[in-house]
Amino acid sequence: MAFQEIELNMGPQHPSTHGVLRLKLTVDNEVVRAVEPVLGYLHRGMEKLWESLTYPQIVPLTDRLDYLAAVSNNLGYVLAVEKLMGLEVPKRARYIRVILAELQRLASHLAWVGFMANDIGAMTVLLYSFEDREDILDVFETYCGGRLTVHGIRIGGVPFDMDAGVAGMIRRVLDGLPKRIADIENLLDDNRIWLHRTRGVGVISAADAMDYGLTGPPLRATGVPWDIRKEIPYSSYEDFSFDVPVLAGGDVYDRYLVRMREMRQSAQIIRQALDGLPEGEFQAKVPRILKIPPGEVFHTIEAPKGELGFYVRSNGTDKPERVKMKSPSFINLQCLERMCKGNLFSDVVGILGSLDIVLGEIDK
Amino acid sequence: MPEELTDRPDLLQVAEALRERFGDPVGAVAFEKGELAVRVRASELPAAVEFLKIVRGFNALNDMIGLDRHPAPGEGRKRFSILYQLYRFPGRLRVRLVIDIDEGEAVPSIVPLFKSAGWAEREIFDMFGIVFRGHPDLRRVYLPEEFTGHPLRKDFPLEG
Amino acid sequence: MTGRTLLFELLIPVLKIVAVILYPMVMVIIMIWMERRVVAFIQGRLGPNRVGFQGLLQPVADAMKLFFKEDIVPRQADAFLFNLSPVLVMASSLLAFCFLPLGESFMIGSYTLDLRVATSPVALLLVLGLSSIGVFGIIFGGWASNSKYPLMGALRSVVQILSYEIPIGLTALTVVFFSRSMDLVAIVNNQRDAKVWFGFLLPVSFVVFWISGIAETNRAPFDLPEAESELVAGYHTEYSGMKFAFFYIAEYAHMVLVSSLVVILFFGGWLPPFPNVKALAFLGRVPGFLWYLAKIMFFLYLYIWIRGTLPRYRFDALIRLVWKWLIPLAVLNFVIVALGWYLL
Amino acid sequence: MKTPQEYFRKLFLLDILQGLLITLRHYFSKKVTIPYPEKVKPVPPRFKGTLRLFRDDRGEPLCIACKACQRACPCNCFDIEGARPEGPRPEGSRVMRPTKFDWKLDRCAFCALCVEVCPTSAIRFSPEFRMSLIGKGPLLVHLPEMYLEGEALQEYLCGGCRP
Repeated sequence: MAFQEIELNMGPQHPSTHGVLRLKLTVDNEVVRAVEPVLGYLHRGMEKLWESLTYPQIVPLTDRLDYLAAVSNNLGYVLAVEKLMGLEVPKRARYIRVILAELQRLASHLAWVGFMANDIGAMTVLLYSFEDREDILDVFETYCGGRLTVHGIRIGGVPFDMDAGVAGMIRRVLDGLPKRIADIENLLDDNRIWLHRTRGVGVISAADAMDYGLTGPPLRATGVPWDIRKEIPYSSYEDFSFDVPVLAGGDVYDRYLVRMREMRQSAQIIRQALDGLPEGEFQAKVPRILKIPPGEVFHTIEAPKGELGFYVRSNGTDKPERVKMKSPSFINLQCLERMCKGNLFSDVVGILGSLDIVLGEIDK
Repeated sequence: MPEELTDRPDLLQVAEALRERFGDPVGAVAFEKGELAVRVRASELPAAVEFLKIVRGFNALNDMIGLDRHPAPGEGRKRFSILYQLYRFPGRLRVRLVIDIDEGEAVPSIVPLFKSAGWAEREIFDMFGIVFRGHPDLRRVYLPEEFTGHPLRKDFPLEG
Repeated sequence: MTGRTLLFELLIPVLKIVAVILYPMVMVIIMIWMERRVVAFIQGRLGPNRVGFQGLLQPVADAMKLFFKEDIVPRQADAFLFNLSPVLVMASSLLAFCFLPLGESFMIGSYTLDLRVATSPVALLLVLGLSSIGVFGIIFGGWASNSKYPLMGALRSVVQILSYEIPIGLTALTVVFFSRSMDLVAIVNNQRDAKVWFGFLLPVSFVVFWISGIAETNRAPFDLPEAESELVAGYHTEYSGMKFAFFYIAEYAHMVLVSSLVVILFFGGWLPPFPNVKALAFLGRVPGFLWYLAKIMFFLYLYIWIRGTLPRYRFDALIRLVWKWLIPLAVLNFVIVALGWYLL
Repeated sequence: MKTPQEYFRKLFLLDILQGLLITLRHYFSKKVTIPYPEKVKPVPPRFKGTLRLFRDDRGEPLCIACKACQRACPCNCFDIEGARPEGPRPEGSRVMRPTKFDWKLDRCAFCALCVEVCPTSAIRFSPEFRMSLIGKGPLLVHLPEMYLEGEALQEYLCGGCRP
């Protein structure tokens, strides 16, 4: 019996499309012939909305882009605005920002490994990783009152000082983390099913990855050591010593390993920042009504998902003329078709999971 | 202290090379906040991108940004601009190519040079209605096909 | 007709039939509760603990909810087959239970009370055969839904169940070598006489049977036909309400069935452990059916434990596992056992 | 290339046993679930619960209807009108008072920008997080309700739907 190619509609209400992504799959029995992502189910017109808001008002809305890494979004936008203003941020504020951003990277990667493992069928990992993620969210909650959409960074600094209580909480989280990561690694790293599902699946070469503009852990899993924190250090990242984990395989397994190793590096950065936290102000003087002379700036940071960029163009008023966000998930998702073609249907789920997309940031 | 391009010999070199290759009408070279922006003619864009990619080693297209200057484009500028953020890895160099275009003008697509431009160009088409000549699959990316208008244009009605 | 014949010829069989319907249901309820609690405990959660004692009535509450849900038949579906398939799946499971002894036969006066509904000299074959009729329900359900996810789930299911039948049959036969009977009660009695459970004589058979049994029941890590992160809910995506409950209950009943078979074939059914050790003779005083239940529960726990730990196989690996590993292993095991039997 | 050890691991399913042992250890570990209505997780002092208007020690409202929060809000949650109080007024209270203070709960993003700009610290977050409402009406919070606290606030927000 000949099995004709069928078009399979995956999403927008599918358990493993990470939100409201829709994939138009053409499958020949189980083999995927074509993948076409259909976006826009979460499009909120953020960029248009930002044109009618003042500079500080935009910060809480950036939380809603990559909602698994809200602080990173805050940081990207705020750094772009500060660069546009030419504002010097106190060193203490820069360190606190680094602590928050790296905690957010930990939270994002923990959530990712859980979702990814759940997509591949190991549902227990999700709960284990979320236990630690909850602890990190508790830190955010204590620090600034929010858990998911934290609004943890302001133009010119941070809203609150890093007091001993929060620092102690962070240290406790970091102390418990290695054991939890080890549990997850022991469950997955060596498991034959996990290896079979991830190794050699969704391979992309370094050249293709650069061509597609892939950034973040998926790019570093192809052997390109591109990390903005090292390349163009921002927010005092040059003060910390850390490694950028790079692997050459370019498959799902290497993306998994890169992220697991990055978590350890993030923990190391946070410890350094806590130990070396300089005294001083945590907020620069920023006028209450912030007007920025005409100019334009493009600033990128290394968000958990990849390179997050903000283009901000001012026109002398208190509202930006244009804010454009370069979202890493949007760029990374473009590779999906390249990675999936010829693989089995089950792998689409794994590859999609390995890219770590968040629809809030893709659809803006 | 005013910033000078001469403080950044690496970027200066790129700017000089672009000027040399495409002649003076390459247009305004702006240096601001440590970022180099070079204006090129829309028709010469693929050549300029190719030159930067192959000769100068800019191997990543970070982003494409659309701009609408409506209603006051400013002196000597056209209504729309598209900004191409190029990055050289390794080397920490960023260059912004700027092209100006008017309503109804088509822009040559750079998808053959950078695959990452595929969705970026679709997004600009979606949001600004700028047509990219030679794009393999130019459709709206966010909004439904039957949507009328292009939301990021400044004359898009904010209230319906 | 005397009262005595009425009692023994009519009433007791009817009671048995009622029991054989109730027994799987009760086991399924316990199993569902156990699964949710155990998986929750593994994951550091508490699981359902509100409805009834420790949440024991949660499955009952869920079933009540499903009873009252709207019964949807998709407009494009083949209504007859769509309605038939849950019945087929359910009936095949329940039928198989008819041949399954629930414990040792015992005497009431001069009457031997056999704790099974139907006796057959080839009960083992019948149980295996009946339980795999359920795959027709899955095929029909997947096809009749006229939807792509159920269709793919059904396709996967057919290949999977057909493939895994082979090692199950081959390994069950090795047990028959020793017991010289396909009667399930006789198999257990043989183990009593031999004073050793076949599981220790035939470890390879047991492992292959157990792995195939997990695959046969579509459970993790072989739950591809209903892989929720890929196929939404697999072959029963389009089902709702009672029909969905039928699939659900049948799946769990099937698990109970496979666990019971493993216990009977390899672990001495209702026999107490350590019959050779004098110091542990008091174990024999515990009623046999409790041992039987405890052993079944252990294997059900194993099901859940495995589900809570492992990721899901991919389709090609699943097929490779059975055709390149389990079937050759089962054949080899079969030949060695046969040779050993012949030579000794 | 696989070493003999790796073959051994694979053949005897040791990788799978290792995973099973980890899950077994967690089976006996302490559970993190908080049985919610009986036990409530304490909220930290900076917790962003519901927005409330506060009074000073003498019971005078702190809000001076300066509309700073209204201007700062990115979501247009506030609709504020103020007036100077009529009639004889006590010493030191010649300031404006709000006559209308509508907070659109459904629009609020809980970003705390209003709290930060308030010159008199009149608007602050209360730690109350149980904001399940019945109907759309209470989503528009008016001036009197903005002063509610504790039980009364719960009664307003949940209207008896408490667990």
